[in-house]
Amino acid sequence: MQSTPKSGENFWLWFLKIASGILILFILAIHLTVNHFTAPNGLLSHREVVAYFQNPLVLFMEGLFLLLLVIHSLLGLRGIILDLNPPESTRRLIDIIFLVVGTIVSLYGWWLLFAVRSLTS
Amino acid sequence: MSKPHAIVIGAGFTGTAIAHDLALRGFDVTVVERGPIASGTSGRTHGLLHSGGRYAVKDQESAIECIEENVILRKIVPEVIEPNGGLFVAITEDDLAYKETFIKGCEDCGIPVDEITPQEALRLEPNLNPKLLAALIVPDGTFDPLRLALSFAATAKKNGAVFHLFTEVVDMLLDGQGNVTGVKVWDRTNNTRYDIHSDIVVNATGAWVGQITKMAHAHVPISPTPGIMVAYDRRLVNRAINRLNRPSDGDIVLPQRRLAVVGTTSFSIDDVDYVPIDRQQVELMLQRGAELIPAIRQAKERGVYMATRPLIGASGPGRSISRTFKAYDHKDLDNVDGLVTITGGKATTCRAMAEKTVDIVCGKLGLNIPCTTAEVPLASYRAFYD
Amino acid sequence: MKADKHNSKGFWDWFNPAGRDAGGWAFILNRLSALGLAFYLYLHLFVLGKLAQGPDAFDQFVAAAKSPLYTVGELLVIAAALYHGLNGVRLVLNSFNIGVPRQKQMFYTALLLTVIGTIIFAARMFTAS
Amino acid sequence: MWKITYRIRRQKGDEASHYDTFQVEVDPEEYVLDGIEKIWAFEDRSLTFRHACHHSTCGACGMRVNGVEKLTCITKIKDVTQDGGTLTVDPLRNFPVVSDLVVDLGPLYRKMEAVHAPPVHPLSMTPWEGEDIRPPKEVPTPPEGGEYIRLPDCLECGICISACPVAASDPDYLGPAPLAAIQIQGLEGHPELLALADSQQGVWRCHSAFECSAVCPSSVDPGWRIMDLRRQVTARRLKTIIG
Repeated sequence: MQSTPKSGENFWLWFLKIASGILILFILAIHLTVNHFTAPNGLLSHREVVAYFQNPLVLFMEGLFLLLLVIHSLLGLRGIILDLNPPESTRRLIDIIFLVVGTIVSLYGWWLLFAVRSLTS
Repeated sequence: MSKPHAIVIGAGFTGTAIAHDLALRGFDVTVVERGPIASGTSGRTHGLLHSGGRYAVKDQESAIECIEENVILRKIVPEVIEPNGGLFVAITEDDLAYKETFIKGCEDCGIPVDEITPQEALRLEPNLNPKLLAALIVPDGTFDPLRLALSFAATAKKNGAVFHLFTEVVDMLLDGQGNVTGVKVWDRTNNTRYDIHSDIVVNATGAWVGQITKMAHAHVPISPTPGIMVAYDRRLVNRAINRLNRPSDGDIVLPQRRLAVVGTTSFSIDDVDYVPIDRQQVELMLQRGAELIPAIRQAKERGVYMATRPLIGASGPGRSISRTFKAYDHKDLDNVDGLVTITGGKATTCRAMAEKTVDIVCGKLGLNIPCTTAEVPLASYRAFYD
Repeated sequence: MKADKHNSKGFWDWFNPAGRDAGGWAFILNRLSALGLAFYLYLHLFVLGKLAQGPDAFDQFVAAAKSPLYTVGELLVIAAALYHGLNGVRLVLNSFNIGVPRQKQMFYTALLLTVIGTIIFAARMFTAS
Repeated sequence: MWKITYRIRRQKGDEASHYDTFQVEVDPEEYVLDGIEKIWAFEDRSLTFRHACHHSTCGACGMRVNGVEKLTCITKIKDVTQDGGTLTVDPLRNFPVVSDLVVDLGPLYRKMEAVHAPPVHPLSMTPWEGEDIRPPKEVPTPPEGGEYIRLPDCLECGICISACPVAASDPDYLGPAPLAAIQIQGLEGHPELLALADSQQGVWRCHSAFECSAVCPSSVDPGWRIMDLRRQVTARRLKTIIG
């Protein structure tokens, strides 16, 4: 037992996980309402989806939603991996991989949002 | 001369205290114990750190040992002791009549004793029987049985002693003349058997000493005398509560963490390894305990256990046998060299028992090394697992 | 008295229900739903890539997704998300030391709401179109 | 008297573990540990198990009875089986097995030492639990002055660690009893405890299964204490940004 605490997970990361979780719940509520209740049969055709994204508010909301989901899922996965007590070096590697993956996925998602938005037919 | 090697059989209070003393005096120490630490009588003790008051009238030798050791243990191992003192409480006129004899006995033995009013006693211990007639304060205390033994063991280990737990002595190693030169053991953790040689073997197996001495064709006079204890699920008192009278059944109530423990009885048995619980005695503890602390009747039984005292001497009524201890050199007793047996005594006096035993060991080996255990603070019980 | 082999199955013990109380089940379900949802999230993003490939690719996919198998899968995601979210609320409250002595009741509530919510969604999805 | 079957997990040295069964006659009022001791005394002397005080003040006899962590010295046989029934006894989880039912509690003791868990403390420091018990309002003082000293509730029995799913995969996680010991001491004036609580092996690793509180034999309620510790750390950390 080392008496010096291991760094790597502290209050701020945990708080980010909790906060992103709560925000996801809010946005998910809107997302679900819009997808399954407002649109009569849900957003089921390409045309409908593209139309939906013309609203800048929607664009912002979905972009934020994506970011929060990526943060929450990667922090959660990281927590699960930490439960397996990986060596310090592995943990650092995972931190880097997750940072890279998170960035790429977020950029790809945002690019997708704008790409779809511009596909007006 | 290289370090003398001593084997200690038994890791109860006496065995661990002897290991600690031997290690301090420069011995190579090997402790063999057939179970875990303090799994016999030691673990199952009531946990009363005696002021000596209990024996101050009929057994003053034990009483004086107790008060001396009480002071020393408080100093060297404070982290396993609740040093809250004890009350001797008179409930009946008969109890009250015993008061002067008791105070006289305490004064004879050097035990500080103070009388307080029943009102004051009730302020200190609101759960006392409100009908109490008198209350005396003595420096009793309570201790955690396992951790007391662990503290001695941890300190011994720090000073080089080696502990073989779950390792049972199955026979003695004897030289041609019938003298003990070591032990044959069975390690129950991996089912292996091997020999350990030594300059001296110390038999500190308490109520089980007879099983060991038999292997060496030696003997000691002892009477295994069990008593029952019942734990209730509420901490009803903060100090040791004793009935102010001659020692009898169920006349002590002690706090232990969140519990109150009532004890005890005294009877004879044949098989020391398994003492079944007698529900009548459980009932008796409740009845007698409630005379001191009526709220025990509202508490729930949490645990019941038996502990077997190793009393010195041939069979007799348990309460009449002295609680003092005795160390035997089997050279003198049975003309068997290399074996020393210690038995009798109380948990409170375990350090003194060790001192006396190691004095004999040193004497036998022609060593003149003074005992320092009365001054050396013990290591944390947690260090045993380092 | 020393030994070094840790007496556990590590990873598998997370999901071992033996001797578990309500809170243990809450944990097992939370962890399973977490892993499931994380997998779904990245799969979902990949599938949505079809949006950028134009109307045909996407509409073809949506047509394929009308099969009952997809619906059941979607329902599973909804149930997992409901449970993970509702239990998440419980964990957030507990983490600020709110309602810890009633954590079991909170778990049962989360479970009940998940079941009700899933049934409502199932009814809508199977009766729709 | 009841006739019951004990099914006991055995393991010596490096060999694989297996179960041995023993038929025993017991008084249903007896405790599970009494039955194990009886098996050792009359059936199989090679059986190893930890025990000392036999009344739940030492914490030595923690085992799993029918899969659930129990102090066997206070678990009545009649509460966990019936006449003719079977009792399965396993060693604690998440500790190294020394032999049979004996585990090495060393890792726990070292963690308790690392968080300076006090071996004795004043009566007024008696922890209050959940929302039920508060510390005594008037703490009686002995005539010599000072305060009554008592042993803490936590027996360091390892039962909470055995039940914890996170401890199952991470031996370095501080775990319920040590985190509870931090909470009982409080963070005020203990920066080293704050650092340990707010670290990778600290409170954030808890995934709120509350199994520790479900099995704790001594009402320590570690799950509640870990949550309270989180609240305390959260308050402190948020205060630093508010100023």
